[in-house]
Amino acid sequence: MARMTETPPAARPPSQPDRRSLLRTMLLIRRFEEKAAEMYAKGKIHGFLHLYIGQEAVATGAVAAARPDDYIVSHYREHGHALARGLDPGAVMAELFGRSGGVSGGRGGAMHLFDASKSFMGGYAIVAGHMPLACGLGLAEQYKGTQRIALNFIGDGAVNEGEFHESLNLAAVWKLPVLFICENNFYGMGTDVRRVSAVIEVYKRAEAYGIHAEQVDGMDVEAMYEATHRLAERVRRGEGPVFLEAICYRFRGHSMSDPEFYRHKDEVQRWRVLDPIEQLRARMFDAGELDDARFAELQHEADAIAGEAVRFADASPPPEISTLHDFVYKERSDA
Amino acid sequence: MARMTETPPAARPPSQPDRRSLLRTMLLIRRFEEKAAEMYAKGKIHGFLHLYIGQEAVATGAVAAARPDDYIVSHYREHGHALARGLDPGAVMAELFGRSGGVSGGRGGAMHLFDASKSFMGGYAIVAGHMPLACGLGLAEQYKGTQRIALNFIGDGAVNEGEFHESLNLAAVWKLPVLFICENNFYGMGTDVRRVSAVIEVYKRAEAYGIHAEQVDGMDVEAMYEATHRLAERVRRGEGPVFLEAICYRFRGHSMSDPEFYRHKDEVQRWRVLDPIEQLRARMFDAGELDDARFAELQHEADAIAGEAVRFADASPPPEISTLHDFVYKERSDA
Amino acid sequence: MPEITYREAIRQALRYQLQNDERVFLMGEDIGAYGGSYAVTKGFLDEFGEHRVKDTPIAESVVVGAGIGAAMAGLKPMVELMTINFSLLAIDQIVNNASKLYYMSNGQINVPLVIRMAGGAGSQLGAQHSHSLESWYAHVPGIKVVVPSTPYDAKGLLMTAFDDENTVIFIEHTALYASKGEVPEDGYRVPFGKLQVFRPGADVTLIGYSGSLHQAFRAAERMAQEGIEAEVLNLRTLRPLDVDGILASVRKTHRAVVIEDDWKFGGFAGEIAAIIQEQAFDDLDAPVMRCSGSDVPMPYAAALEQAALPQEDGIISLAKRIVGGRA
Amino acid sequence: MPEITYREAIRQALRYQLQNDERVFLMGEDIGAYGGSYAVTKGFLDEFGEHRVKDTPIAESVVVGAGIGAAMAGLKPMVELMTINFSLLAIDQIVNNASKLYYMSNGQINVPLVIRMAGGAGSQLGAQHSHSLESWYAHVPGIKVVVPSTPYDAKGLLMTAFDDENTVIFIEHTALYASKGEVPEDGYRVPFGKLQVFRPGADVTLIGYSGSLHQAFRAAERMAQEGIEAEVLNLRTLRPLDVDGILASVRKTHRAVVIEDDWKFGGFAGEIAAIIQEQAFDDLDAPVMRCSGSDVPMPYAAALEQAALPQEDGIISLAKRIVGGRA
Ligand SMILES: Cc1ncc(C[n+]2csc(CCOP(=O)(O)OP(=O)(O)O)c2C)c(N)n1
Ligand SMILES: Cc1ncc(C[n+]2csc(CCOP(=O)(O)OP(=O)(O)O)c2C)c(N)n1
Ligand SMILES: [Mg+2]
Ligand SMILES: [Mg+2]
Repeated sequence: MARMTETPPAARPPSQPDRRSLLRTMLLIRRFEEKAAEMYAKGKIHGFLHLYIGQEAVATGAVAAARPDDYIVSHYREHGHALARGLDPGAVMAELFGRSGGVSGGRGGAMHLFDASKSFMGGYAIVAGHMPLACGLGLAEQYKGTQRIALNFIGDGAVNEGEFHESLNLAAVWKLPVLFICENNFYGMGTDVRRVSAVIEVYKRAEAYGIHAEQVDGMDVEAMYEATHRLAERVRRGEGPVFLEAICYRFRGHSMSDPEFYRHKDEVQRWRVLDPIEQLRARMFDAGELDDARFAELQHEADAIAGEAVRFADASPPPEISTLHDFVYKERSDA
Repeated sequence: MARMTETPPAARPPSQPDRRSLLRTMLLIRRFEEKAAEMYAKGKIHGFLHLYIGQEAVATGAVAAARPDDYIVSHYREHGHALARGLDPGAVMAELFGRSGGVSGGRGGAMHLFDASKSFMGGYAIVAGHMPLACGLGLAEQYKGTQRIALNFIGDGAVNEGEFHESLNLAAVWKLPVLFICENNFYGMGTDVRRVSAVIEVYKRAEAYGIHAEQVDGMDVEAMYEATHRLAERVRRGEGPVFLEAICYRFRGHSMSDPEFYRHKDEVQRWRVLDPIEQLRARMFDAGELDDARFAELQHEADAIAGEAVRFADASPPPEISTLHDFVYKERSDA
Repeated sequence: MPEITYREAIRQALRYQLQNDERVFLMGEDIGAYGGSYAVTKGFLDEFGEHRVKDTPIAESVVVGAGIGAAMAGLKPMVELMTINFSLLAIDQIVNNASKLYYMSNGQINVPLVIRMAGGAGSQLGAQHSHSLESWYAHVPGIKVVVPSTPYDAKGLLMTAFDDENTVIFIEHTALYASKGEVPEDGYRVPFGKLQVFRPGADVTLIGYSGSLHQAFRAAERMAQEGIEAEVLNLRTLRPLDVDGILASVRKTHRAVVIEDDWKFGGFAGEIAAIIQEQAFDDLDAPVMRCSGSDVPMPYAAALEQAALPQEDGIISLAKRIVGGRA
Repeated sequence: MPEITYREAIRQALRYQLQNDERVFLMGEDIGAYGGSYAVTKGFLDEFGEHRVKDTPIAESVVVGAGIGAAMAGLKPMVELMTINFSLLAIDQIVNNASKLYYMSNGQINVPLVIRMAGGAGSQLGAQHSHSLESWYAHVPGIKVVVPSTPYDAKGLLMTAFDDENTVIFIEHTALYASKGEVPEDGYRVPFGKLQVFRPGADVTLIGYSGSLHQAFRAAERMAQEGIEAEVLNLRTLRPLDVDGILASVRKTHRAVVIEDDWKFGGFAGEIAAIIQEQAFDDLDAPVMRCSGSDVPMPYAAALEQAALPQEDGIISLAKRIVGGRA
């Protein structure tokens, strides 16, 4: 009979985060996104581009605290999660450019980054439409009896979709190993969460399914790390899904074409004070773990990687037209 | 400018129910459904037939307590709601037979009874798919500034559908005048609610949206009346939607083709003791409001109406084939 | 070869898969304790246990989506959607995820998922429960659409569906579950994209699938009594479609009628007609005709419903019209 | 007559309706505070207030369903679904409720609802955001499908949509919002089911709608330089479809090419081809050709995306093939 293949368990992340590494990742995401914005303005990137600037702590802390083979299933604002998972920045940028060297060969685009070899199971553009997939990935690992879990990133806008409800209920009833992480940045496009959600503490909505739920400061990367580490282990123990609401804020518009009529500059300013990179930097300064020179060096490093990513992307050829019909159907290898 | 038309407010139901009238309605529903089952066995009715036997108190109490122009939006197990609202039994039976004299002209069938003149806005066959419509009807009345509300009957199986979630959230956020009545008969087809719902007290799921929710004994028609009367007025006052969970039980299979593998005869027997008709009968006997002779008379009356309904249905001609293409599109009357 | 029902043929394929491939599991509404709304999975819960046979909440979107996710992780799930009507609630998952993942991921992730559902009309289930939307699914690149019309096809095509590396929409016909036919006991396969010449003939090609195949066949037998020999094609799969097989028949008969339960306007028969005239224009002696369902929501009343569905008489009169003076 | 954009034309119709009919209100995701994802309703919230312009949660099914319910109660709601891609999440409401209520209720209840959505591809939005599924909606009896291609049509057809007693699926093209044309200031109507001869010609009929009309027109202009005069038809509505108008043109030119962004297999062009050969077989000198989108999920990369969409060169080469030795 056809049997399932086993994979060895992945390394466990340490219970205490490596601050330097967190800082490095956040700086990379920030710099990468700034570059992406520049490239969009230059006409190198088209379509919708949703920047992660401001929310770096969420992806960085959460992904670092997960095991490297835990699945990640993200939405369209997924560059941060991809970089945090260690996808090659050049290949990510090349995807934004729509080039053959992109993580999805240029076929996916900014909203559809994939790297199955790193268990990065994709960015998805239908709000909440990826939640059922995360349930299914979790179900598969439960079925196989492995230790792998799925991390499912969603926005606050997703919580009113039917699929949110169906997914949370199924995950709860079947005790699926899924850690839902809701990045509550207070807006779904231009819509304030308070105007469209009956209950605005998002984590309380998960509690309604009997799911263990917590809220965390998503501007604090170490808090994100701690919460994710602890909750991921809980999920791994088979106690069912967990829901983590990360309070955060996007400093830029919803996408590059957002006129931002719906919020005041002041509000953005107030949140900028909580910049996650700045918070960690200050903490490391205070603890004597970092100084100006070393910080400048890290910044320079991020700069260099982002710059290199752009160069790589620019040099990468567009996909051949002759490949248009490739990958519509998969042929059986053993047939 | 095109203006909305006003309708005079409908009569208010009394705060105390008329027991005799409730009993009469329940007996009619019971007898009607028994006749329908007979007619199904005789091949007069086809398709899916979902009997309401056992649940009579829910429709009877709720509909009697509502105003006659409050909308009713029901699922496919809607014969009881239709009869309670006063739809002509003959026309309802004719619909089950698929005859031109049916409430929907024979085009709708058992799952799609309609009588717009009585604000009976239909039975629907897609689980939870009618909830958004109830929200919309409520929205329209809120928009027009009337006192009308919508009563939306759903089953326990509907609570895990995405549309349940979307509807409850929208109703809560917009404070829509909708009274959701969930007939929790413990099974969605053959699936025990406990096996598929994360939280099994259905009314608690509504509370998660900040909606006022209660549970009521759906086998007790007076309790149903009281709860609906009180809650409908609350909804009418503009305080937002309310959710009422009616605990009840269906004595027959899900539909006529249900082999009932999933439940024990004993369980059905235990519930039969709580027969809603028997409960009210006993209460009225105790209070000296009814005796054997009068009860027999009422039974006979129900019998006669059900029998007459069958005769009417049988005599009603099938719709003309030439009408096949009627009512696909409505033409403008004033164009 | 034993004669079994279409229902039993499907059961055999499912049981074979459950017994022979531990990556296979089934999930769906009422497939366990209830035994399946069309009794296809009756007894499976007892035989294979909850691990392999999962009753789900009534929540089509997450049920299909979880099937997709499990397939992404290397399993071979079979999701039963009860009926095609409810698939509308999961259609975003099918169209946006199942059909596109292999392409969007540049070939990294595929979705070997089998989605079974019962379609068709004719049992007075009313407008919301009588859809034949196979044309919609057949329109979507990245998925395959299978429409068995006999017990033999049902088992053999379902076996092939489990071999496939892509998502397969497997549409059974409610009116066929009790129909009987010879079915081998082993795990044979019926390939996708190869039609069957169900009845040879030289005068006109009748193209059917699922329920409509049998109407086409009965119409052909009746016409034979009048000396018109119709060739009846059983499509088996709509996507991939055996275009060569269709053209070969039409090149012989020079005439075709396509029969389907679905609404005519924008239905699959139109696609077949378009292809035939596009690729075999000079071989056609008459237009390709369509004997489809009427363009109305399905009425409940028996007589109206029958009037809304294609019937043998209609097939015959269309066929005769294009066969010309012959009859 | 003033020249305004397609976007502005739609705005004018909506504003006209809001000003002149108090039964009309708008609801949808981000139509208020954000101003509409394609800026169609910009400023409306301020102008008409929350009573008339409602921002909704991201919950397509209840948004459409609530629109249906409100229409059942005698109002005239306009639901904006942002894009056709998200309509998949509301498709059950459209197919099972909006399209069937009038029929199922035996004419007691109708659903005068306008559902607007942006469709089409070409701006590198990727596979999940680039659908052209108008053929699906056109397949459903009980609803109407409108596909404006010019500012004049956009306003006039939208005005007519609000007059209609049935649900109208109004599909705008993302690539056309900024296109300009002359539009009267009054509340004129463009009727449903009457195509426009956009460019007269006698050699071949090019059939387009929405975005593809403009490709057809440009192709026609290029062909004219080579002496081939193509007649270009602007369909305006797919359901009702102006079959007579199409046949009249084909009876003159004896040849047709249908152009659409959508996937070819099972797309709307197939229906048109099927109808033409069915009803005008003897008038055709060549098969009806289809210049449709490629049968692939829409790729993101610019060059691939363009290759997946119909192009003028493709139209011209198909047209020339059937016009024959002429070029
Ligand atoms: C089903 C669906 N409806 C609407 C959209 C359009 N849309 C794209 S992003 C978005 C807002 C989502 O907000 P949120 O979930 O809070 O995520 P954020 O953008 O804040 O990260 C909307 C409405 C969509 N992509 N999918
Ligand atoms: C969306 C959808 N999925 C599945 C079905 C099939 N189905 C019909 S009734 C039913 C069970 C519903 O149970 P419940 O809501 O508890 O109502 P009850 O039958 O107990 O009155 C199911 C699954 C359906 N009609 N619609
Ligand atoms: Mg947000
Ligand atoms: Mg129930």
